[in-house]
Amino acid sequence: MIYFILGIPLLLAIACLLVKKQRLLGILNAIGYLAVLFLSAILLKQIALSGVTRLFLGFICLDTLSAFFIFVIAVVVFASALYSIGYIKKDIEKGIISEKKARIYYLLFNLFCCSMFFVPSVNNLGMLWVAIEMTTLISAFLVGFYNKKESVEAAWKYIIICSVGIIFALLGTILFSYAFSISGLSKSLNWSDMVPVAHILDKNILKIAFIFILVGYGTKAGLAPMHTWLPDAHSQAVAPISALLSGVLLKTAIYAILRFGIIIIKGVGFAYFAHLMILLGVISLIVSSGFILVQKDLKRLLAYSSIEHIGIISIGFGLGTPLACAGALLHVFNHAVTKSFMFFGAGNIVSFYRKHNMNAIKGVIKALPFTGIMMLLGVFALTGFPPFSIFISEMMIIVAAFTKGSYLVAAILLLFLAVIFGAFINHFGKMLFGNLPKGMTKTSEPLTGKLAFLFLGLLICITAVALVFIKGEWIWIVQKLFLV
Amino acid sequence: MCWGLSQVFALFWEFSMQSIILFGVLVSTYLMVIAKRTPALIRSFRYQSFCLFLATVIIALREHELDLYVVAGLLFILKVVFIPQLLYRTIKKIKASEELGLFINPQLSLLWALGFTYLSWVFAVYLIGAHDAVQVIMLAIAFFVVLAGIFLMIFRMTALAQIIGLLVMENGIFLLASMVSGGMPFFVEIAIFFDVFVSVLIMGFFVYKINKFFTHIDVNKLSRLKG
Amino acid sequence: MKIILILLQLIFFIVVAPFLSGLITKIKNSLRMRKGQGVFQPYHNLIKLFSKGGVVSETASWIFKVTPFIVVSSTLTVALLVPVFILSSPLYRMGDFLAIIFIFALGRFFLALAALDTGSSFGGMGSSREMFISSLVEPALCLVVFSIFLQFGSTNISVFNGMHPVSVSSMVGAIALFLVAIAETSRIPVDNQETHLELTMVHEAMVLEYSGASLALIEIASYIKQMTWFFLIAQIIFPIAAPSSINLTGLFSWSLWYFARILIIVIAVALVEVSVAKMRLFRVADFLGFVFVLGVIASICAILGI
Amino acid sequence: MLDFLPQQLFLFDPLSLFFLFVIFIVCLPSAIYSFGYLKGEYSLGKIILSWFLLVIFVLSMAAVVTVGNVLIFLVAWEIMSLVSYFLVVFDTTHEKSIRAGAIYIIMTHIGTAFLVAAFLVMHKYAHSFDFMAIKNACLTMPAPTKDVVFLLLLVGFGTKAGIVPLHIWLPYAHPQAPSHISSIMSGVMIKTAIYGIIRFVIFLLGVNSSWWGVLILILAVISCLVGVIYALMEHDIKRLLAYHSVENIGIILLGVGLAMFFTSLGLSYLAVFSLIAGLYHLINHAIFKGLLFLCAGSVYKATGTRDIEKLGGLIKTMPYTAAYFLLGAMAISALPPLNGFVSEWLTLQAFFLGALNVTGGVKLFLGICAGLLALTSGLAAACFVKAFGITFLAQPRSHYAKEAKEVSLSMKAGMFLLSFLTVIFGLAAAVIMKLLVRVAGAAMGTDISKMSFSLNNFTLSPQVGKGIYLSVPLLALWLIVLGIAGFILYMLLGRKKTVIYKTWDCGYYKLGPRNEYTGTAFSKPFRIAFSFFLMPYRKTEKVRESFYHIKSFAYETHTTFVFKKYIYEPLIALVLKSAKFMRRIQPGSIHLYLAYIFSALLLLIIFMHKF
Repeated sequence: MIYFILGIPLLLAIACLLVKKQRLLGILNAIGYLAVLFLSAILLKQIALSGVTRLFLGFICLDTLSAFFIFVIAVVVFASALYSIGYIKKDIEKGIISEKKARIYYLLFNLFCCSMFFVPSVNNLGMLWVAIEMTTLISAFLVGFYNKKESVEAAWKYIIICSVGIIFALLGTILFSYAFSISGLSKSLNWSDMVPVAHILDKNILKIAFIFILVGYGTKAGLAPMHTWLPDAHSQAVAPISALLSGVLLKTAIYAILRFGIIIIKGVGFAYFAHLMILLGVISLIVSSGFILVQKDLKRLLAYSSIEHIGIISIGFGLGTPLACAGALLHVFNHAVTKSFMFFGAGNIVSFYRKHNMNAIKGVIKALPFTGIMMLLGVFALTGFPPFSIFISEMMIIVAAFTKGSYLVAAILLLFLAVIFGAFINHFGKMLFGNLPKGMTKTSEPLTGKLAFLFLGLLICITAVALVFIKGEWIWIVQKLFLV
Repeated sequence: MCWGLSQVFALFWEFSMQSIILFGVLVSTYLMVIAKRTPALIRSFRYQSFCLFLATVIIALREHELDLYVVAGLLFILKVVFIPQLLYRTIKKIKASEELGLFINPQLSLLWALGFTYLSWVFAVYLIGAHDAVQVIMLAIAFFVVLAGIFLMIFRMTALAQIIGLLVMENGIFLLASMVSGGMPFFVEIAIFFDVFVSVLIMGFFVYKINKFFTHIDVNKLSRLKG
Repeated sequence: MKIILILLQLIFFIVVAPFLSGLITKIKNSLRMRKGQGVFQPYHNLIKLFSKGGVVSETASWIFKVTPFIVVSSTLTVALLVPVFILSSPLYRMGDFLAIIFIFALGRFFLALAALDTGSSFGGMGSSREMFISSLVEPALCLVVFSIFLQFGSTNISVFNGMHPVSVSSMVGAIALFLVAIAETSRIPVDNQETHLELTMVHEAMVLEYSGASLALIEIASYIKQMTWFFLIAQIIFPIAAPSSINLTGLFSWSLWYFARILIIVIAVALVEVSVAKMRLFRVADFLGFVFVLGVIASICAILGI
Repeated sequence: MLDFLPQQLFLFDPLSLFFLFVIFIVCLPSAIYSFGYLKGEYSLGKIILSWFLLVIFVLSMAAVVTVGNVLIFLVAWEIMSLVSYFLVVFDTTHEKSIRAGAIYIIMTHIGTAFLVAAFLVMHKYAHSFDFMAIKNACLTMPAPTKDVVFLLLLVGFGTKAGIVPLHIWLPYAHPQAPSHISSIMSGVMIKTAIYGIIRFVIFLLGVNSSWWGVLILILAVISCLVGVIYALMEHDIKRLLAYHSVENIGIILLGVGLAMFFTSLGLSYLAVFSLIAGLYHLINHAIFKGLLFLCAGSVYKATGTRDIEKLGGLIKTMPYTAAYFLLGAMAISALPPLNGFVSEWLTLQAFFLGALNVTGGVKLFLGICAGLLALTSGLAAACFVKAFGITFLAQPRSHYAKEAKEVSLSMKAGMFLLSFLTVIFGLAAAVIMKLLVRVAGAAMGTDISKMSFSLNNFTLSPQVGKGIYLSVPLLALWLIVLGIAGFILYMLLGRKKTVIYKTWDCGYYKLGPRNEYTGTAFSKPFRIAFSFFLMPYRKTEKVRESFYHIKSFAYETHTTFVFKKYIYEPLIALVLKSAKFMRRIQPGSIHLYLAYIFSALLLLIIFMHKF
């Protein structure tokens, strides 16, 4: 199962070298990732039932958490593969990129996805680090894909800042292994070996190590104040890649943090983990809200909202009651889906108006009716309105905050969510409605793009309904992950 | 008797060697911190990497592990030979000024470096306690190298300086890994090397691009994306 | 029996009301050392108006035409709520003092509309000012009613009819009510019935476009309104019991006092009219504010039970 | 734990049914009306869309008043807000409606945030989201917590209801929606907030201290006055009506607040009576405000403008609409024998009877509240004399009004239904009271078997033994009889001949529309009398030809919106300012960014032991 999930992207990557026609490539991609999606769904089901499974002489180790993250990645990757077809075609028609460049795009796309799939599946924390660094290196090209001053700058910032962060993470990892080795156990970096013995490891070293981890992977996850690369990269990347970046790349970093977090919770105790996570989460929430309020660039706006949601997620994990963690995990999924949904929309809008500046964008609903309507719904979904799914996960987190008695956090959450909502309505109201600028006319949108929208939109709505029923299982899974 | 002597001698030799090597690392790092021009920086980076190589070899001799030899070899090839060469070539290619572009002048940088040294010393002591002096020294120097790397990245303007800073940090971590936990698992080690290699290539590529689009590699001037 | 009483009361109001108005004018004139018109002048006016044909503005709509009837009916309805002959009004279950406020408002509402209907700027001015004054009258009136209610525990007029001790609060309340009546019956210092100078007129400006029989109806209505107010005030400050003895003298003395108290109020109105000058419109606001304060004082007295 | 699947999904009690009824009687006529209204305004697709939204809107409101679980309530509540937002921005091309929609949805969302907080505090004690569980838990809730929850709920629902100073969204949002939607929003949607207050504060939380009621009374009085005064100044007819919604919400809340006050004093009889008064005014307001908005919509459809200064003389071209509007205006100005009169009378009586049963200064407080209520109704009457007179009477002031046509049948039908109800709810007061007693009893959870507020089916009598009666049918009868009597008098005595002639013009021979009194002129006395609050200012501009001769003279007068200017705008400015300041931390220098990371790391390590 997992072999296929890791293999298919590689095969597709190889295909990119062989196949000449980019259109065919796109379709191949879509089909391949559809398969991956199914496989990952089955995998999730299996793992959820069977528990931890080791494969390939313990190199790969899957538990429910990793299976879940694989599933999330699969969903978003499929959607953006679908979306890429139409998008790249449009770019080629507009003469922004050449056929050859398109093939490079698909090659990088697949490598990127492959590396992301590796992150949750490897067992060795060192390899985890390598995989995440790989995602950075590959996606750097995709960020700098359009050879413009801005995109090169963004790519540079992205690669440098993330590498530095990641190096701290490596330092942390080494400290972990050090703690592991001085505790007199055989040398190993597998989390599956570390978790059981976490309680006998040296607390001080663990604490410091976790700070390194948090700062390191936090940089990658876009937690303030290490978030600075994020808006640049997201705003400059190719639209489907922006979706991937903020949809799942950040989540892989979160996954890494969780992996160490579990060890910390068992080794040092919960409070330490909780306080750090909540602190960073709250900072991210506040900072992002400030930037969202006065943002002028559409894609940057969405990027900052990703920071906000990452903040919410980390607050959720920080609260740490089963409910909160369940909420946070759901939020990982919901945000991945919704945000990539929004980025697709943003991609369409930007490629139609040829500019990011929101003041110059008017009357989207008139110009691109489908995208416009979708975006309108998407805004409310993203800002946590029922009946969309984010509402439920946010609700879970807030409820958990209240029941846990941490009113301050809850108040901050409510306040800043309201502020951010206001900002979003303000920005998007001006963009979506109103009359078209002069000399622009209604245009058609590629079918595949629409399909991608519908797929995600469906997920947004279905999850909301499905959660109503499977919530119990969620809690159960979370308990299996954190509390046992 | 004489057997005992040889043992003692060996031990002494090893430790002194090790401390000498560590001293070399320290010195080369200081050289980097006060370097004003890119070639000087690269040169001292080469020294540092070479010291690391020696250190690894010693550990390999002590532990008699094959993969450590391999690691040492890779280290030599990559960081002592290949990467510095690559960086030299880049400088020549892009014909940018060899100035590093200092935010703070060497004297001040030196002070910072001293501060960092102390910091890392304190940190090391905190981490493993003062009972094992050699360990503490190693740890302290490793941390110091990392700090020096981030220092370079923050306080030097050009893109190349940042690449080197990154590599320095990596060196520091390598030192840490090899000293503290007797090196990573082998394949991780390899993977990391590969990773470093790739990242340097990519960064080099982007340095070219920056030079192409901005006609300089002063990343401090890259501030079109803000807010 | 009841229906006869009602008819009697209606006729009584319709017949007597103009007389009171004439009386006031007469008294005013004699106070001003003038000969002036006779007491029955209002009747002559009414007859004249009825006998004249009417002129209706071409811009006017049906609102203009129905208004006189609505005004008359509203005032007469109020008249029916006031006990006159016997100590409880024939229709005491129809409404109470609070209802009276709203019923008067009905007539006023339509009068104001009719004034706007003709499209003359006089009408607009009149209705604007009228609504302004009346909207400020209402709270004062409401508070007066409140003070009365606190004394008698009911807003039904028939309850505080009949003999009752005159407390401080009822005196203050009566004064307040008197001032309200002055405002409501458009008399000096709030308004002036005798002028047709556009700067000062309020009520007259509203009815400026009316003529003939419809004007007559409106006149009657205003007479009746005024009389109603007098009776209400009289009830509060000059309570009167049922005639003690049915013999002639007793009945005579009773009815003497019965009308005398109305007369007193009439004289008071006349005195006020001759002794003060008309206010500017925006001073009226202060005036009615003062009445409101009087109402508050009355309530406070009632709360203190004095 | 969080339960999405509640044990008790619905809660049907008389209160819910009452509100369902309110929703029904307003939404049905509006739906009928919309057939005619939408035709020609929008394309077919948009019309269908609007009907679709309308259905969801109505369903969500129905859900809000019937669900028995806080979370479901929240969901329904948010869906309601969402759909109404879509309906507000229905004319997507108008800048104004987009702005209005933004203000509306943001305000309501902030309100919702408060609601969420309140609900979750309740949930913390109840460990469940079901109403009944919460009700039980609230019995044991400590008093300070109750106070906090009450305040949160008040802000939350108050935002939706539009109590001053949370009302600012209302005059923007209501006029921008299509008229049948405005009538539903103003007639019903804001009432759901009242439902929320009754359901959550009175029914679930339980009133435990008397300052709650007093606070609500004070807010309500302020809302009444502010609403009506702003309405007087307004000359956009739909905004005028929207401000009147603020006023009437105030009157409704007077009833509710009194009910809470009396409950805390243990005067259950009076509590029920006041709540009835409130509920009665609620349904009345739903009816006549719905009617008025529909009429305003007809005027807008017929003339294409909402500015009453441009209208006039419509009573001749659109007699039906005029008649319906007149009925609505009479009802809202509390003129007998229509429904508004009854409920205001009841509210006043509630104040009076209450004053008998409390002691000392509170008596006076209640009395003054009653006085201010009377002032409000007086001002409302003035305002509607203006609204009706300027819009429908005299000569047309512009071409908009000249070529107006009477509206289509379905619109007339919609208006007719509601105007019919205004009359019925006036005349059948006693009967309706009998029904409302049950509702109020259920809401307060008091035993109402011995309570009766009416003598028979025609006569109201708030409290037995006080001899206070009001018989609306009798009143109506006598009004009609005496009117006819007057007519007979007129016929008998008067000469029949009446001449139709020009309005008297003091010899100024060309009296035209420009000589008529305008709405602004009409409200001038009020503007001056309340200038301390309205802070009016004028802009004049003369264009002189020579020193002596002025070619043209422009004069406009405005009033300052106190709350907007002194509360909201500074607040928003502050937020944006701080956000802009925050923006500076990201100037685009990669070195700085790296420094951030490094310093974050150092700080965390230094303060490690704090965590």
